[in-house]
Formats: sequence, structure tokens, C-alpha cells
Amino acid sequence: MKELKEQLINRIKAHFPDITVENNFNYNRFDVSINKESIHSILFYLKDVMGFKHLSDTNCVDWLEEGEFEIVFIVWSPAEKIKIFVRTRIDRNNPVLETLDMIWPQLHTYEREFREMFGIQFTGLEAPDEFILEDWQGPPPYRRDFDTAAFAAETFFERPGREDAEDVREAITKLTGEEIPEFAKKYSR
Amino acid sequence: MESVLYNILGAVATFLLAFVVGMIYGGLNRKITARVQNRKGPPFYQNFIDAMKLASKRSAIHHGIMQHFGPAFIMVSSVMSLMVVPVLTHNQWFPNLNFHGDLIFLLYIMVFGPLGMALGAGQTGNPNSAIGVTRGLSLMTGFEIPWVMALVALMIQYHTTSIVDLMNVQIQSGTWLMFSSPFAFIAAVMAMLGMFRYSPFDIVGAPAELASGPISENGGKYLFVMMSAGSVFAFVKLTLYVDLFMGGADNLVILLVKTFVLYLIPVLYSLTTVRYRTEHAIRWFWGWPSFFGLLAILQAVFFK
Amino acid sequence: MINDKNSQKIVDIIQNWARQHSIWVLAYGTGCGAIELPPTMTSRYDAERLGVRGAATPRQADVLLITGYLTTKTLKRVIRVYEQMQDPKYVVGFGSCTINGGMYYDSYNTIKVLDKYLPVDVYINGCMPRPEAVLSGFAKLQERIAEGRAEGAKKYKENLEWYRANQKKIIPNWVMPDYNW
Amino acid sequence: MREKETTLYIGPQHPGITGNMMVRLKVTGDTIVKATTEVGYLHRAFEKLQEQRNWLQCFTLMCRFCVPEPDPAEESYARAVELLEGREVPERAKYIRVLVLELARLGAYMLWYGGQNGSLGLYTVGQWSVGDRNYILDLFEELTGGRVYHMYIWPGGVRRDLPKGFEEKVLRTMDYLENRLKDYDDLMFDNTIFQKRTQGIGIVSKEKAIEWGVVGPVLRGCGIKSDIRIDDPYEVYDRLDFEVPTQEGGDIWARALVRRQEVRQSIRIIRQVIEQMPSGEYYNRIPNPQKWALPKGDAYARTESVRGEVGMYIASDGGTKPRRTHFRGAAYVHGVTLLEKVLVGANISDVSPIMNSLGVCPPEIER
Repeated sequence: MKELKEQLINRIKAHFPDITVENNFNYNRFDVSINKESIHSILFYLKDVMGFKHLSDTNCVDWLEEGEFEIVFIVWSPAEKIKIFVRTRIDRNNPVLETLDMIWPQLHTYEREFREMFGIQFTGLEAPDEFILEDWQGPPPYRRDFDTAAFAAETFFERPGREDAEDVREAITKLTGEEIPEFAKKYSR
Repeated sequence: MESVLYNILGAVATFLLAFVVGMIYGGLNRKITARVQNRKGPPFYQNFIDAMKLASKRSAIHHGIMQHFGPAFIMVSSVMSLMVVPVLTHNQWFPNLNFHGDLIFLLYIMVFGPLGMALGAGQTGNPNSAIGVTRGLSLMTGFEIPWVMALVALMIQYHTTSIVDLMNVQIQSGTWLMFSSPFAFIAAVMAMLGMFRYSPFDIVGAPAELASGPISENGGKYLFVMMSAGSVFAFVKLTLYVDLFMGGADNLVILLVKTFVLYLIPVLYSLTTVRYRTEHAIRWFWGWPSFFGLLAILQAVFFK
Repeated sequence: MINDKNSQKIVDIIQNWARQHSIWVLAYGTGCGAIELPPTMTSRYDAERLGVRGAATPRQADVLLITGYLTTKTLKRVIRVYEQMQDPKYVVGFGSCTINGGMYYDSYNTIKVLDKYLPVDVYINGCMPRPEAVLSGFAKLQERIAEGRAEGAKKYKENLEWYRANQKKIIPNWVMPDYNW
Repeated sequence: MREKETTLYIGPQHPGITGNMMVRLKVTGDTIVKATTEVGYLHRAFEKLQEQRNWLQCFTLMCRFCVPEPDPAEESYARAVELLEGREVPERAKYIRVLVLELARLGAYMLWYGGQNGSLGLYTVGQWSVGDRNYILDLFEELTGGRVYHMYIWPGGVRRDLPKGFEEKVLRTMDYLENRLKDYDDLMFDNTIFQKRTQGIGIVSKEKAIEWGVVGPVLRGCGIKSDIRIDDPYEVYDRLDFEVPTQEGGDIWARALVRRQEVRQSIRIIRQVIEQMPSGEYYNRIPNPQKWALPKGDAYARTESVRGEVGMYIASDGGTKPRRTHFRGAAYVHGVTLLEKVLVGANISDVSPIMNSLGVCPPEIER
């Protein structure tokens, strides 16, 4: 498998000299990092020329401290049985990327989700603004600086009475005087 | 004067009988379905409880005057056809409006209900109702063909358009019409599968497609009226078949046995089949059932 | 003479008995709890023997079963569905998520306490409640109906403003017809 | 004459929908011209919540992704964590995992029998199969303590060892189910109306299938042999002897036939697993979860579920909590882009059968 990976890396490198490759995995995977301008061409190349036809997954990771979003495309070749992680980084404060849904139609859905959840603008993406959320007025919720617990505490009602981490069985015993059955005792704290 | 009073009381008694029997048959249908599906099932009187609950709903939203007519039309059509169909052969307690041509009248009046339904469903504005009604009417054009063919065959063969006359023919000759005109019986039974709207012909209110079809917007009292009308109508259909093909019934027990046996045909068939699409259903009715209807007419014309 | 009050009482008892033994549950799986409903309806548990069966549309349904967490987007539809149902109607909260948020207590998109938005008659706890728990929940609901205490719809109508305020707090874009039936 | 276009909403409250979602249909007559799916009714923000929990706490959220078959998600997560950390899994745990995954697959197929037949109006088979599914859930209950949510496959192994006598119980259940499957087939596949309703409907084109992101039984129903258990083997699938059934046609019928074969293959796998089950440890103990940090980096593990590929992507910044997790469900592709394409030109009666046949599971889409 090692030779196959080397071979594939060399083929990619011949076309895209400015990529960084990470290949220290002991299973069928290697990583390719590329700047955001070339992401279209490398995905097209991988899909149409090298046979990485199946887009397994697409992710966006928010690296808040570095001020960047990392977008990861995981492509899989049914023939070679290798998966490649194609990574690109975009500026967190001005997240703009050209749409990629002509390569794989399902990217349309991913892009709609990223636009809604991370606030990444995809130029050329033709879809209604709302995908999952409805009437959302806060910041894009999947960004790291959005505090979901605080938002939930502020927006929704809380049922009182379970603020502590007390054991339920003990609480019931205290309230009603009911004995904890023998078999349940070992699970009690 | 007395006979009029008798007739009115008899009509009420007939209606009650039809209602109770129809409801119990519906309950038994649920019970049989449950047993086939490895379940215990609801009690046989469950439909009465459901009806009572629906009648005791406090509110019933309506979308306009025509929506009242939907259930009312169905009820009227059921009751009218009940009045035309003789329940027992010779019994003053279940009188019927027997006249020449009542078979043709019945053909018309049985279509009346679904048409009223169409009017009512149009007003609710629910697209599911509209589509359900369209499907119901298309389905009707399907099963009406073999049904009418079967009846026309009987009319030709015995030179009568009266149900009572047809019953008398069977009593006099001693054989049921299902044996003397078998093709008409087969065509009619096949049409009955469509009339009951059980699977595979349950496209009208197919839950997975149209929620509950034409009755989507009807709850509470509307649904109660429809349910009762449906039960009465089921009784009417079964009794009509017994009258026409199975020699009628001398007393209630024989009637119940005969109708229940007949009722088992659509019930059991429905348990094993996948739902037809509208066009499949129409094609089916215009295939073998219509062929048997045609055979019945040929038999009636050439082999009297 | 027939005493008006007594006759009303008898009618009530009969009506409640009918309501108790004929519970039509709206077929709306709002959350993951919907997965335990097919087993509840099929052979081993068979809820139909208790008169519980599905209803396809809200107009015909008696019980709105909130099966699990409610996102704000679903809550809007659930309110709409609840208001389309005919009186008397009951709400059954199903699963821990409806009681106190369950494991989604810190999610920005799910409500935590259902009874602030809809009048809940019976809660069934657990994640996921077993079919036995669902049946016992229905039994509890039947008990309440028989006693005439399952009057959520009345409560909702009387306290409509309070409920509306709570609902509008998390549904900013309120484009729905008012509750007028 | 041009027919009038009407808009029809299937869902969110609709008996024919396969979950809490909506399909907006533009219809002329009975034919669908345009279909738009609207999702988001089940969005609980799992990925956000998992960022708030530590690596072990995440695991309780994992099975809630798709309820009919929760174990592939757990398995994907556990394996992704193991890949990232380089943690070894004991041999026995691998076999137990395969056993659990295949039992879950059987359970989900039983539910599929119910859904597919319910959507077509054949409730009898649905009632039988969902009733019989209880026997599988009983096994799960004995093994894991839960009927629906198991939380059983942990990073590093499984949570508990097999109870005493469990193997015999599994084998007995398999014998029972195998007998029952004949009854289902008699009523379902031998039914001419079933064939009429499913053949030539909901066709996924073979040429475009991989590009569209089609996976699992839907892809195999197009005649393409693709199964992660074979292509990208995990656990001990490469040591087991089983076939991957394929069918030509790409319609509902082909997919139903594929699934019919797969149920039998699952039973075959389970029998083999029980036969080969080694003894030994079942759990490679993880450190104190409060202090358990994973090395910086990311990993993606994928598992074959009844709907196709489900994958778990985790990214770690070296801390005790994930930087980002992402669940890739088969329905994410099947339920949005593919469904919209397949529904065009179909009859409205076929919406629900097509959705059931594609395996659209809304909680997987919006998570």
C-alpha cells in the first residue's frame, strides 16, 4: 500500500507542485493541503483523472485561535481503495469560497449547511438562505465563539429542581423514606 | 294510516339494524386483521366507542356550508339505498320501497354519496382531499363497469328491473342466481372489492399518500356521520348481494351468516395485497371483471 | 323531573368512558421517540386492544404525542397541529427531552420544558421509554380522562396569552392564524 | 393544453413521511414536476454539543444520530477515536462488535420491511416484521441494557462481555427469523401487485450513481458492487465469508431484492461470528475520561449501515474535548440531492415508497 500511496502522491505533485503532503498514516489514507485558489482544480483532477469518484465527507473545522476555517474534503477511490483528505484554509474574518457543487452535486447540501452554520459565503451557490435553522437571528451557531449553553439558558425555560448532581435514588429515599433495593445499591453512588 | 306508521317504524328499525350490523362488521374486520397480524386486536364493539367519542367531540371545525353537505349527502345516499334494498324476503318489520326499476334507481343513488363527498371535500381546501376525491371518482368509473354489466345481465336474463322480482325468481326456481348466472356473480364480487375500498383499492384514503384522503379535514361530528353512513352502506351492499345472488334471507340469522361470509371476501383479500395505483386499479377493473361481465351479458342474451 | 345537573353528570361519565377507550394518536413523529411506536402498535404490545390507534390528520386525532425533543422549527408546526385538533384533545410528553431537555439541555435549538408551550396531560419519562412505559402512560391518560381531569384544551384556551407569549419568545417570525376555535 | 401546477406538501405531519421532514412537490395531474426537500425539524446541534463534552461523554450522543440503527454511528466514532489515538482493540471485542452491528442491521431491516410495506399498503408484513424485531431487541436488552439506544461499542472495545448463554440465544433467534423470512417473501416478493408497484419506479441511474454520492443498498441496486465491509474492511469482516448481493435496474424492486438477500447474509455472518468467537479481554481500558486527551489531528472512520456509508469525522486540538465532530449519514445525500432528482417524473403515490426505499432518515440529515 505504501508504494501505491507514493505513486499517487507523485502523480498529484506533478500537477500541483505547491501542495503539502502528510503521509505518516499506517492505513489507507494520506493528506493533501492546498491553497484555496487551487481547490477546484485539484478536486476536478482527483475525480475525473485519478478516479477518486466518491466524495465521502466534507467538513469545516473552526480554528478560532488561528483565525482560519479549515475545509476538509475526504475523497475515496473505489478502484485504489485509498482515501485522501484534501484540506484548504480560508480566512475566518472574510470566509469566501467559490461554489464547488458542479463537481459533486451533494456538495450543494454541504455548502448550504456551511453557509448557515459557519457563515462561509459560497459565491455562485443558488439556494434559499435557510436550510436547517429557521428565523435564526444569532451568529452562525457552529462557530467556536458561539456559546450554546449560555444561549439555551437564556432562551429556554429550565425545569427547577435538578441543578445539583445528586443521585436520584438517594433523593427519592430522602423524600419518601423508601428503601433502596439491595440489587440497586451497587449502582448507587 | 296504520300501514304508514308501520312503515315509518320499520324504516327506523331497518336503519338501526343496518347501523349496528355495519358497525359490528367493521369491528370484526379490525379483529380479523389483528388476528392475522399476530395481535389480540380491539374488542368487536370498538367501533361503537369510536363513534361515541367522535360524537362527543366538543368542537368541529368547518370551512363553509358545502362541508356540511359532504357527510349529509353520504348519509342520505346510504339511507335511501337502504330503503330500496329488501332486508328479508317476507317481513313486515323491514319494509322497503319496492317498485319496478328500483335496481336502476339504486345504481344512481349509490353514486350519489361519493359525489356529495366531492362537493364537501372541495370546500375544505385541503389538497389531499381534492386528490382523494379525484381518485375516488376515477376508481368508481373503474368498478362501475363490471357492476353495471352484471346487473344488466340479470335484468336481461329475467326481464325485470326489480330486486324483489329477482328474489322471487330465486325462490321459485330454488337455485341461487350465483349458480344460474355465475359470470354475473363473479363480475359483481370483483366489483365489490372496489366498492368496499379495502386494499388493494384503498387509494382513496391511502394514509401513506394522502393522509386520510377526502375526509382529511373532517373531524368530530362530521367523521361520526361519515362513519355511521359508511357502516350503513356496507350493510346495504352486502344485503343487496345476498338478495341478488344468494337467494335473500328468510330470517336475520341467515342474513347475518350470508352477509358475513360475503364480507370475508374483501376483508381477507385486503390483508394480503399491496395497494394499487389509480391507473392500475382502473385497468384491473376493465380487464377480467369486465370480461366476466361481458360473458354474463352474452349468457343472458343467448342462453336464457 | 330529571335533574339537569345529574343528567349532565351521567352524560359526562358516558362521554368520558368513550373518550377513555378510544384514543386516536396523531401520526406525527416529532423526534426519535417515534421509533418505539411501531413496537407499541404491533404484536407484542398491541396498543389497539386498549383502543389506541393512529389517526392520519390532526382534525381526527385526540392525542398529540410529542415523541422526544422539540426543535424550535418543529415547535412551530406542533403548535399549529395542536390548534387544528378538535376539543377535547390531550398532549402526551414522551421521553426525558420533553420534561427537562434531557441530554440536549444545552442545545441552542431544542426547547427544554414542554408544558410552558403546550398544556401537557401526561409525561412519560425515560430515554427511550419502553413500550410498556408508553402503555402505562396511556393508562394514566385514560385514568385522567375518566376522572375528567384531562382538560388541557380548556387550560390552553383560558391561558392563551401566557402560552402565546412563551411561544412567541422563541418563534420570532409568527405567521400563523390565531387560535379561534 | 397545459395542465395546472399545484403545490403539494408531504410532511412534516404526514403518515407517509419517513421521519420529521417535508417534501414540497410541484404537481401536474398526478406527476411530480419538481420536488424540494425541507429539513431541519430535528436539528439538535449534535456537533456543537459534542464540542462541549469530553471524548467519552460524546459517546452518549452518538447513538442518537439515527434511531433505527444506532450502532454504526457508535462504531464509527469508536473507530475514529482509536485511529486517532492508535489504541488497540482486543480480538474478542472486534468479534462482539461485528455481532452487534449485524444484529442492528437485522433490526433495521425488519423495520424497513415494515416501512416499505406500510408505504405500499401491505400492513400485514409490516406488523409481522416489526413484531419479530422485538426478539432482536430482546437480545440487545440482555447484552447492553437498552432496547433502542445501546451505547455499547466504546473506544477501546465494548462495554460489557457477552452474558452467559448469549450465543445460544442468538442462534435460536436467527433460526426463528430465517423461518419467518419465508413468510414475508410469500406475501411480499411473490405478490404481483408488489412487483407492479415497484418495478421501474424510483430509478437511480447507474452511470451517475457514484458521482451523486449514492451508497449502500441503493448503489448495489444499481448493479455496482460496493460495500465498505469489503472495500475498506474494518473489525474482522475480512475474515468472514459473505456475499455482497447486487441487482440490475436501480428501481425500488432491485433495492428490495438486494435487501432481501442482505438479511440472509447478515444471519450468515452472525452464525460465523458466534462460531469463531475467541475468548479473552473485551475492553482495552481507557484512562480517566476527565483527563483523557487525544493527540492533535483528525480521523475519519466509516461503517456500512443499512442505508449505506455512515462516517464519523473527528478533529482534535490535543485537548480533552473534540475540536469538531461531524457525522456523515447516508441520508445526507439520499434525502436531499438524490431524492429531489429521483422524485421528478414520479407519481404522487410513489413518494413514500421511494423515500423508504432510498432509506431517508431525517435525523441523519440535520443532526
